[in-house]
Amino acid sequence: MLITGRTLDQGATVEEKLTEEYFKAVSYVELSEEDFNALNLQEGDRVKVKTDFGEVVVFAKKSNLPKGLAFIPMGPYANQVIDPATDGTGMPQYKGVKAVIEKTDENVKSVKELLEAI
Amino acid sequence: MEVNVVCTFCGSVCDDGIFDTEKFKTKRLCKLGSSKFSKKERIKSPMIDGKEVSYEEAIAKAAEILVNAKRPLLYGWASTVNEAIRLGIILTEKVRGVYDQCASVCHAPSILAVIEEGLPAGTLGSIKNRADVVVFWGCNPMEAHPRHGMRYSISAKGLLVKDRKERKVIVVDVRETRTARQADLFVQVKPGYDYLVFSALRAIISGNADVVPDEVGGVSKDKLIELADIMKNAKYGAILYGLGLTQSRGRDRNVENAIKLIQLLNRYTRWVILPMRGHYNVTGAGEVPAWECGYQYAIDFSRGYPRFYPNEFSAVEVLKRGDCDAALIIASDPVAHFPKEAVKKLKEIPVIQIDPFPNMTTLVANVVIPSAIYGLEAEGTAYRMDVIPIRVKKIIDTEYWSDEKILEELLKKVEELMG
Amino acid sequence: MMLHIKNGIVIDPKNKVIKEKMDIFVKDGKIVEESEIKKDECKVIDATNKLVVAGGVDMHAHIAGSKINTGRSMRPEEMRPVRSKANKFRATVGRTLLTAPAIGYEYAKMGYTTAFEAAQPPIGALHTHEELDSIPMVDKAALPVFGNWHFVLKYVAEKDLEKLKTFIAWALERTKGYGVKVVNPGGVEAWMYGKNCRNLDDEVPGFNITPREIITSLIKAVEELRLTHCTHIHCNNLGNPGNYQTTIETIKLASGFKNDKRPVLHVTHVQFNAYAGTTWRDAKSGAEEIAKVVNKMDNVTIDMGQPIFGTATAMTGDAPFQFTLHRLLGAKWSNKDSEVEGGAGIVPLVYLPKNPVHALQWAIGLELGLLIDSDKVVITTDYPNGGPFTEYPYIMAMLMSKKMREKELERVSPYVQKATSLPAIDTEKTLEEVIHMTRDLPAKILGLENKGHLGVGADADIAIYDINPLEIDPSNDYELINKAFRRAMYTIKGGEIIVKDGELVKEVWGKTYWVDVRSKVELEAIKADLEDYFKYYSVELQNYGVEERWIRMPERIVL
Amino acid sequence: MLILKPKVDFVVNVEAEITPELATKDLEEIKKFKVYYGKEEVELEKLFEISKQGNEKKIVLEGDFSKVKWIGYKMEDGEIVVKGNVGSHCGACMKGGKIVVEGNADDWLGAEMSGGEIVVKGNAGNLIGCPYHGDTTGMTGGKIVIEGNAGNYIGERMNGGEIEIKGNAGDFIGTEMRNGKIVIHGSCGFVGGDMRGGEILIGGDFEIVPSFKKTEDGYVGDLNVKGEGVVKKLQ
Repeated sequence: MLITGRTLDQGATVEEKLTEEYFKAVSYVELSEEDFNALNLQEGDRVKVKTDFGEVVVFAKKSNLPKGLAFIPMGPYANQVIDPATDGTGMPQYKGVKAVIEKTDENVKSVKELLEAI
Repeated sequence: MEVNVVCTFCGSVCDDGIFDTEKFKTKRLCKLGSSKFSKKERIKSPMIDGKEVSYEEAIAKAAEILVNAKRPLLYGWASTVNEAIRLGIILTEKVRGVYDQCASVCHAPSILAVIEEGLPAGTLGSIKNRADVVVFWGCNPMEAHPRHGMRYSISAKGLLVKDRKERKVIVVDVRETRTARQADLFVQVKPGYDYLVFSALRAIISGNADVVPDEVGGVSKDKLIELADIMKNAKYGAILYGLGLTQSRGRDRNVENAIKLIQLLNRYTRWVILPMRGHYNVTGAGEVPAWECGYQYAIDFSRGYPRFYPNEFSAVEVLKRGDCDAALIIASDPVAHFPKEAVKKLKEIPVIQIDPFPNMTTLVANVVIPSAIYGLEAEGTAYRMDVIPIRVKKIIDTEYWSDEKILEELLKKVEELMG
Repeated sequence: MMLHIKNGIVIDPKNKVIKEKMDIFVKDGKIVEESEIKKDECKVIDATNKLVVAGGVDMHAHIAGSKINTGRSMRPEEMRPVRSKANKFRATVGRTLLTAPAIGYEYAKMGYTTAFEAAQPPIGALHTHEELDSIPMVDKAALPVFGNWHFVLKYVAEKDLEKLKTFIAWALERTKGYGVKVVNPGGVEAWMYGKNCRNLDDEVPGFNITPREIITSLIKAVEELRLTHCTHIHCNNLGNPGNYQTTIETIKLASGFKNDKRPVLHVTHVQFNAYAGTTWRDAKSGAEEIAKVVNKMDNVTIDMGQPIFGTATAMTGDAPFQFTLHRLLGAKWSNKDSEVEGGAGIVPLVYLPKNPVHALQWAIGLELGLLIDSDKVVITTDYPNGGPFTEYPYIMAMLMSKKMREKELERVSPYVQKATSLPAIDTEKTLEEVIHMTRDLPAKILGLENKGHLGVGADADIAIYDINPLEIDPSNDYELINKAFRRAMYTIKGGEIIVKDGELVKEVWGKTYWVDVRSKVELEAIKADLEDYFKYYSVELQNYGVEERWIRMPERIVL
Repeated sequence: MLILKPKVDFVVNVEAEITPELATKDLEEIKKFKVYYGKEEVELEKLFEISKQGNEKKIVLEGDFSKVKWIGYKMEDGEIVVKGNVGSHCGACMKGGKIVVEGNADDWLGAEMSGGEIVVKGNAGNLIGCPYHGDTTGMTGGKIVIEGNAGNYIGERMNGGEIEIKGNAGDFIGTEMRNGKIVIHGSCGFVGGDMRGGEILIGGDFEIVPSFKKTEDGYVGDLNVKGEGVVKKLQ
């Protein structure tokens, strides 16, 4: 289950979206220690996050999340895979999407590359 | 020289900051606030298709795009001041477009819930002075509103509740956030099950605990009863909730159910509820249109009068449904924050951007109009998350035009073109 | 611009002009002597055999600020009816709750040119002014609420009248407010503990004082400051059967005070505070008893708070009452606890003619309007609590015609027959009385010397209606009256024609009045208290309040 | 009978409040019927090919109408057949007659409807038979049948009539429902929040709010509003 949200670093760089700092602040996924280990990951490894709505390559990070939950900071990477349906409210479902996460050798795209690919 | 600064980052709108005009540095503000007032890369000049032009030329081109569109979308507004927002509404009405604001991907479900049940709220000052129980539900102020806890909620020193020791802090969330680590009680809910948890709490409080199953939304019945007891025994309680409720399964209904819980609790004691709004003036981006044209967001003027249908006139839906043929984006970055289906449409249509900083929307904009930074280079009125008006200040001079001036000129140009 | 309004039939009660054929001259926004104008440069308005009066003055309506705006936000169903599409003027929507432009336009169409926001939450003062600044056509002002503000409670408890006066002066300047409004004194503070103060002698939690002491102290302070407007009170115990006695006790608190320019106490929307009985099952009208007391006193005025059948939205600073209403109706409810200043609540409602309670409320409003002397009662609906202000013409017509009332009584619940005296009242107010009740009386209570009349020097706020006062018989021609006052033939604001034949012709922006009495006090006296107590605020003292330059057209009244 | 076909690819959505009544009008009058195309108010013939066969109170919409909204708004009788998909608010505030959508329907299908029948052969969106924002009552009569799946918010504040969904549905079925019947053959999410009365029958899996009382053949509630609504398994 994938959720997205604000973080301090994302907020502090949100007015500098074309910088390296912003890239670092939003291009990762947090996983529970258990899931992280199960995927045989090292800090800095890349993973591909796949949902019914798209896929995106991001860096993997270990965190204190409960098993089965993953978190990507709000931003362009998260938006590749969230559920765009607003179910009549106008609000897409940014939190709570079923996702499959696997280790990958593919590169993490830059913010600009991400936009070009849409 | 050190002067008072009102922070224009998050919905807390801290007004006790200090800005050193020589060192270009702030004191007292949090990491988000100090980054707001630090030197950053700016959009250098107005641009049309990447070519630098004058303000007048860019505005003329923008007016032409808006007037020629069948249904332009005018979106953003959360990080600008009320004076600019008001002009934005008048402009949208003139060009018969769609007005929508950042709440539509943030707290719009809260607005829908208020339509259903109202909002039994209090100002942050009333929470600071009176709340002996504070529940953070689906929000993480330690990261999103870093000074909130100190100034208004967790450790604020109030009139009746003197400090942290006299206040019980509860966090309800799907994960153990930084805020959860500060709490006296952390209740972990299974993602997407807040709605059921509220119904269960209401049942317990109103004396129907017997029908509540042993576990609801990943929370044990014992824990629910404990939470219900704390709530019922509070002198003055507050639920502060965030995107954990509005952006996940249940959305507006989560908030509506929370409000119904508050209504019930007020039969026994005093409780209030307040959304933790994100941008410094996302509240104004809803309040101003409410008095100018009756609704807070997702407003269509194509028939010459305002109509409100969030399922089709919120920006994400307008874009996904292909229901606009031009867009003006002000003080926000939908290209970074919208789902990719919506971004795709923005890449296809003429886009006008008004913003102090280059961002992902700049990359797709045909007309780019740089603006002054409110709170630093321009003044105006903003509403804190509890709808308290606070005047944000102009501290230093700038060559950049303010949003208010840009929109004033744009409105004039549009009126000229429309005859 | 100069105007010559020719051959109209003028009713100008303040200047004792009753149905006289006379010409009115306007120059630079003021009413002037004939000699002041140049006839050849003058625009002539032919008002032959038409009623010419001063522009209407609404002294109590909720037209701007966080309450009405929350009302709008929570009631899209109220905003859906379309009044006008965007053209030269703004698009306007709303059934009874209106957008800000619609408020200005509707007042203007009705020949009203001044409107006061009757409850401004002090910390939200800037919001109120922003909305007032978005209301075109009329002059306006706001009354900040004082009755539960901790500074007031503290100075009342300390019996420090000087500091109370100083605080009022400080607060009026900071809020750019016009006068002292009191809402359920002490009761809203009690609401912070889930309680209320329903009687004048209930204790206010935390302060060891009573509503009686708060009201008396505020009247004293306002009179010593000689404020333009008198103390303006929304009584304790509002909305509860049996409350008329609290209202009478409150009215009597004005005894002993004297002001030769205006009353010393204005009791607002009295209809909501005029119920006898013990529950809604046996509720009756208390209007007669209240009328007797008001008529006997020479220093108290009231306004009606007349309910209008149809939708309405209750919005008051009386937060505990709003919660009671929410529970009574099972309707949605917004609440606003405001720092250490007070609170408010908002609940939608609908008045149905066949509902006995609603019919009772409707009848009580009219009883008050009929039984109280015409120079002591002002026409209001307490917009939008009793309904839309756009129905003032209906109220005017009803007060003037027993026939119309009899007809209306046929469609309301028969409960009013036994619970009120309305069916038995024969009084029919005259045209000049209702003009007085909507023009110079509210202007006098507010202390607006240049409003509500047509004497030389008055503001050129003028309404011309398509009726001939010399011929019309309001008792029988009530339909004509009801129609004519809805659509002014002309509305002139500050010397400019803004409405012609009931349609808008020009958008203008009025002034915002505020009262500055700082010269009568030493602000230094409360400086330490302010600094000390502001630690319980969530904003800095230095950032509290409204500067004049943030307001579109501020008009400071210096006392 | 009146047949309409889109002439152009719509740049933005079209709002066409057409009812079968239109089919009985003179062809010239039909051509001049006003619809909204973005900010422009245009004549029907500018956007649609129009043909008329006889005076039957029936409209057939051929082609893609997924960007055309408010079809059959407030209709009282007659029939509308949509050969493809249809946009939002189809059959909203409908009082009588019949609408058949052979493709998919968008949001607000049959919102606040009080009579008549709507059949959707494909899927339907959200807010089926719901009240518009702020209104206190949703569907009060008539019948809506969805042969495919449906989205969130079905029959909110419903006070009569019937909604039948042959496939699956989303969350919030019969929220604050007071009367009427909802049948879902497949599975759905949250059911019955603040339900006061009426009946909901579900064939597949669902999640009942925890404030319902379990009975022999289902659930009764919502106790949070002292409700007596019934939610049970479709037999």
